[in-house]
Amino acid sequence: MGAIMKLRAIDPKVVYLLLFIVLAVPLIRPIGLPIEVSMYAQRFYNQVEALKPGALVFYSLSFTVAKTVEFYPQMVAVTQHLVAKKARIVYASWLVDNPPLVEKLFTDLSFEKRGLKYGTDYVHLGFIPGVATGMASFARDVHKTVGADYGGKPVGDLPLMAEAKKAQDFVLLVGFLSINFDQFVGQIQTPYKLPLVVGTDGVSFAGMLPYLSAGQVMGILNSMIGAAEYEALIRVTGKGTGYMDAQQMSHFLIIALVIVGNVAMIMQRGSRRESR
Amino acid sequence: MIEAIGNVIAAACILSIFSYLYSENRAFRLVEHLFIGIAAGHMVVMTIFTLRSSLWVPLSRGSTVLVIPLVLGLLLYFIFSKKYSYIYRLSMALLIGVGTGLSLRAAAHANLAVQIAATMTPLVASPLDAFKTFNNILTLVMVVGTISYFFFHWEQRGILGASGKIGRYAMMIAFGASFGNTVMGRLAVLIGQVDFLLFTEGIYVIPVALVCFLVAAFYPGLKSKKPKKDRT
Amino acid sequence: MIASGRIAALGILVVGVMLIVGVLILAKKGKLSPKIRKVPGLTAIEESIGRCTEMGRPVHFAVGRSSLTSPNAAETIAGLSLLGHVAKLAAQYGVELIFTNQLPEVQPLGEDIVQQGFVASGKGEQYDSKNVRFLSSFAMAYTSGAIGIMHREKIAANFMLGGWYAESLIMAEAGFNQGAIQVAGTTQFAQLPFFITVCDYVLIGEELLAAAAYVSEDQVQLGSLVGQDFMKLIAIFLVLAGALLSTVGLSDLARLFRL
Amino acid sequence: MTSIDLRRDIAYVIVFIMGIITTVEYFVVSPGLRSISADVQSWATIVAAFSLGVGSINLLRIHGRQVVKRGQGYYNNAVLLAGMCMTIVVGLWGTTSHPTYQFIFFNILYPSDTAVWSLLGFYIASAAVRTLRIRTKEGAVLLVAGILTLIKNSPTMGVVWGGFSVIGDWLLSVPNSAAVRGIMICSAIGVLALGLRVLLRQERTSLGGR
Repeated sequence: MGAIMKLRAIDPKVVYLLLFIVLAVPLIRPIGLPIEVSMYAQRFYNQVEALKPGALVFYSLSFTVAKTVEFYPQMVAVTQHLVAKKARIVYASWLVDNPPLVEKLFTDLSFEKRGLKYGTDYVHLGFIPGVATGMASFARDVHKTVGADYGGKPVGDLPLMAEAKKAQDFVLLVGFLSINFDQFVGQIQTPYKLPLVVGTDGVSFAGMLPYLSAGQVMGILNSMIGAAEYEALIRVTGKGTGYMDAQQMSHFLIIALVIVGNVAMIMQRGSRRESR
Repeated sequence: MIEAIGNVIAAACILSIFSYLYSENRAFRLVEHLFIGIAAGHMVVMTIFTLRSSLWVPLSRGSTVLVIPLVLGLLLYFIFSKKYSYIYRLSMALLIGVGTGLSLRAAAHANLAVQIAATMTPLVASPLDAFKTFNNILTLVMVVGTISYFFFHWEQRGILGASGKIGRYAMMIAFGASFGNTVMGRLAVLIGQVDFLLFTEGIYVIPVALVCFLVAAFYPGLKSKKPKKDRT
Repeated sequence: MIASGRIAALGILVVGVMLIVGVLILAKKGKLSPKIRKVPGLTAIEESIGRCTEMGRPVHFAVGRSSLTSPNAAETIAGLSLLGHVAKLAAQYGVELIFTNQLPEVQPLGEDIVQQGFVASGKGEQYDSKNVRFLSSFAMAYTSGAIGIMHREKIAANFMLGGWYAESLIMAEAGFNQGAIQVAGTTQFAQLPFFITVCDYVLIGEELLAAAAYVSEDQVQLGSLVGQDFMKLIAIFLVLAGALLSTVGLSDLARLFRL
Repeated sequence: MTSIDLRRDIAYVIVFIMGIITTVEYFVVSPGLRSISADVQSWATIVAAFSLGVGSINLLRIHGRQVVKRGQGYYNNAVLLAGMCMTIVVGLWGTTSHPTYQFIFFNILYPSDTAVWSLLGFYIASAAVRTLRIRTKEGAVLLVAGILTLIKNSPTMGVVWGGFSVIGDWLLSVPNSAAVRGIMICSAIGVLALGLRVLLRQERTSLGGR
């Protein structure tokens, strides 16, 4: 009985410690808890899966640094899939915050070791200013809008860019967008009727659903869940799975502790009544 | 190299702040002050840039009306005068007036007209759907219940009392659901931080912090002299 | 010309203004004797200040993060009115009042209001400007500073009344760990669950906005609360009538509200 | 009514006029009024920006005094002042894209900011464990709703039983939105009355009156 009495008032410090452990363990060694893949992620996957080898994909980013946790695992999973499908990718960002993250993606996925050649298999254009106006002019004429790539090389010198001159040259738009999402749809997707798949954060997800039913967006990844779902689809255990495992384990911990606390409280009440 | 140093500093800041969970201590206090200082500097820089673009540049290009906010902004500093401190109220009056106006219009439109209109939907769902109809009726009852919880003047008895009680329960369900739903977003940020601590150079700070913590815990005499966790 | 889409809102505003102004006039003439129900959170304010006196520990007050230039300004104004009330009581009881602040535009007001509160209690000379502390307009820097102060100053009562956002739970937990009596209030729905579970007393939405009138014990201000009750009655009537009418196929009232 | 006190009355006249302009402009179509109101609002933002100076002076006074007095833990106050001055100097001379500024921003400001945010993760867990208790009927309702939404947000539980997400969604879309709407309507009524009390000079504390 004594132990249960103690459980009634669990020391918050114990809760903090347990939470830290429960978060850290799945991050170090992801468990891969089973998850139901949502229709949104499945549709995203189908678009990429249908790509023919050598397809030109436009991959752009627009979210603040603080959202990196929610976006980066999605980016890693999707890029792996694109590379496996032998797509040729043009990377760009609509926000100054994002280009360093694209460079990190190249090193984390060791593009060079995989034999991917810069200039023919992929290109990084860096930050394109102007949001809506920048997007519109990019869609009209890529070479006029972007003179040089992220490293400062003239765009004309890159063989891949010879084929990417306007929005219609791309077969798929992949966007990791939270802010500027509606501008992107308005300036690039809708005018040129290109298929668009989007990875986004938890806050923006609900707001994008109407675009999905309107057919402007073909698939959506929702925050960490989306990344974990995508990893399940491409059968990879990555950061998204680890994050989602950590998330779920902490949910289970909280639920378990709440139940234990209540059971202990009720039992104590009962024993008090008996002793009377 | 610079990135590694940055990561170590960042991890030290993070751990010092986390140490507040155990108890307020010197490491937390130091980072707290550093954080406030840098944040204050950052806000000053941002504010100066804002004032430059929204006040100084248009003023120098001939928008002379902007002399009014310039003067009102400077009048605020009369708060430091003992004799004329009331003058600052002229500037605050502008803010309070505008704030009240903005609140009034948002309350009347977004929070009253739109919300009342949203409740005025047919109760019976068409095509006939028992579950949707039930939901519609329940929503209406709960909205009315919640409103009647807030009566100040009339006593909460009879119908009003019963309705208010429904309102209380509706609010409790809502608070519970909202609580449960927020957990996910809050943990996401924490997961990002734990990930950072474990997978960057920041990991070297963890043992240092642990040693400091143990030293502080087992030699209470040192407690008042040494911080519990390493300093930045 | 009235802006389309805002006609119904204007109608509501006009009705509300007429009701409240009418009630205020009646109250001023002494023709209204409002009997206002007890709001536990508000009666608790004085009790907890009394407790601080016994323990010889300070009171902490904060108004949150709703800027005076935003549509949420009302809750900050309500919080500031309560700050005046608390300052008067603190001066009467001889308790140290610490006001921490994260809105720059509130800083001059805060200094003025606290000082006036002390003057009103006849203890103007005891006012110390170092207890009206601007910490940061960077939300989390403010929060770290506030929880640090709450711990170091060993506060015995914590009032968080105004516009609260993510920092609500951090500060409420810090206050709880200090063993302080906590009274919190906001109209921000997302934060109410945390206040409800962690704090001792909570002013939910309208209760916070009405609080200053309530504690003023001024018949005219209390009268306006009766006006608010009439408005709620109208709202209930409209909601019920609108739903029932559109159920039987008459959606005119609903359409009226979308004008 | 007491005798006219210009020091206060002018302020209240300003409050009234500004309040009326901002409110009325929203409801009527009048380009003239709209542009006046837009001006007034941007003035308010500018004046609010000036008030940061008042706050900064407060910071400098409190912490400067501690450093000069060599009060307990004065080095913390010194760190605060040094951090503040350094950031201002680097920010104004080298702009915010200066590498030093970026270093400070990304390695001190940003991690500290998210670290305080993360405290929420710990606190939300401990608050749930401590407060979600079946002490009263209302507490039980809150507990059940909380646990069910928590389960709803764990996709693995959805694999166990699909009903969890249905219940969770129902809780959020029916009772939750009904209560939110009720609270919103009442708060709006409260704002209306408070606003009028302020504009009509009934509630005076907020402008430093007695």
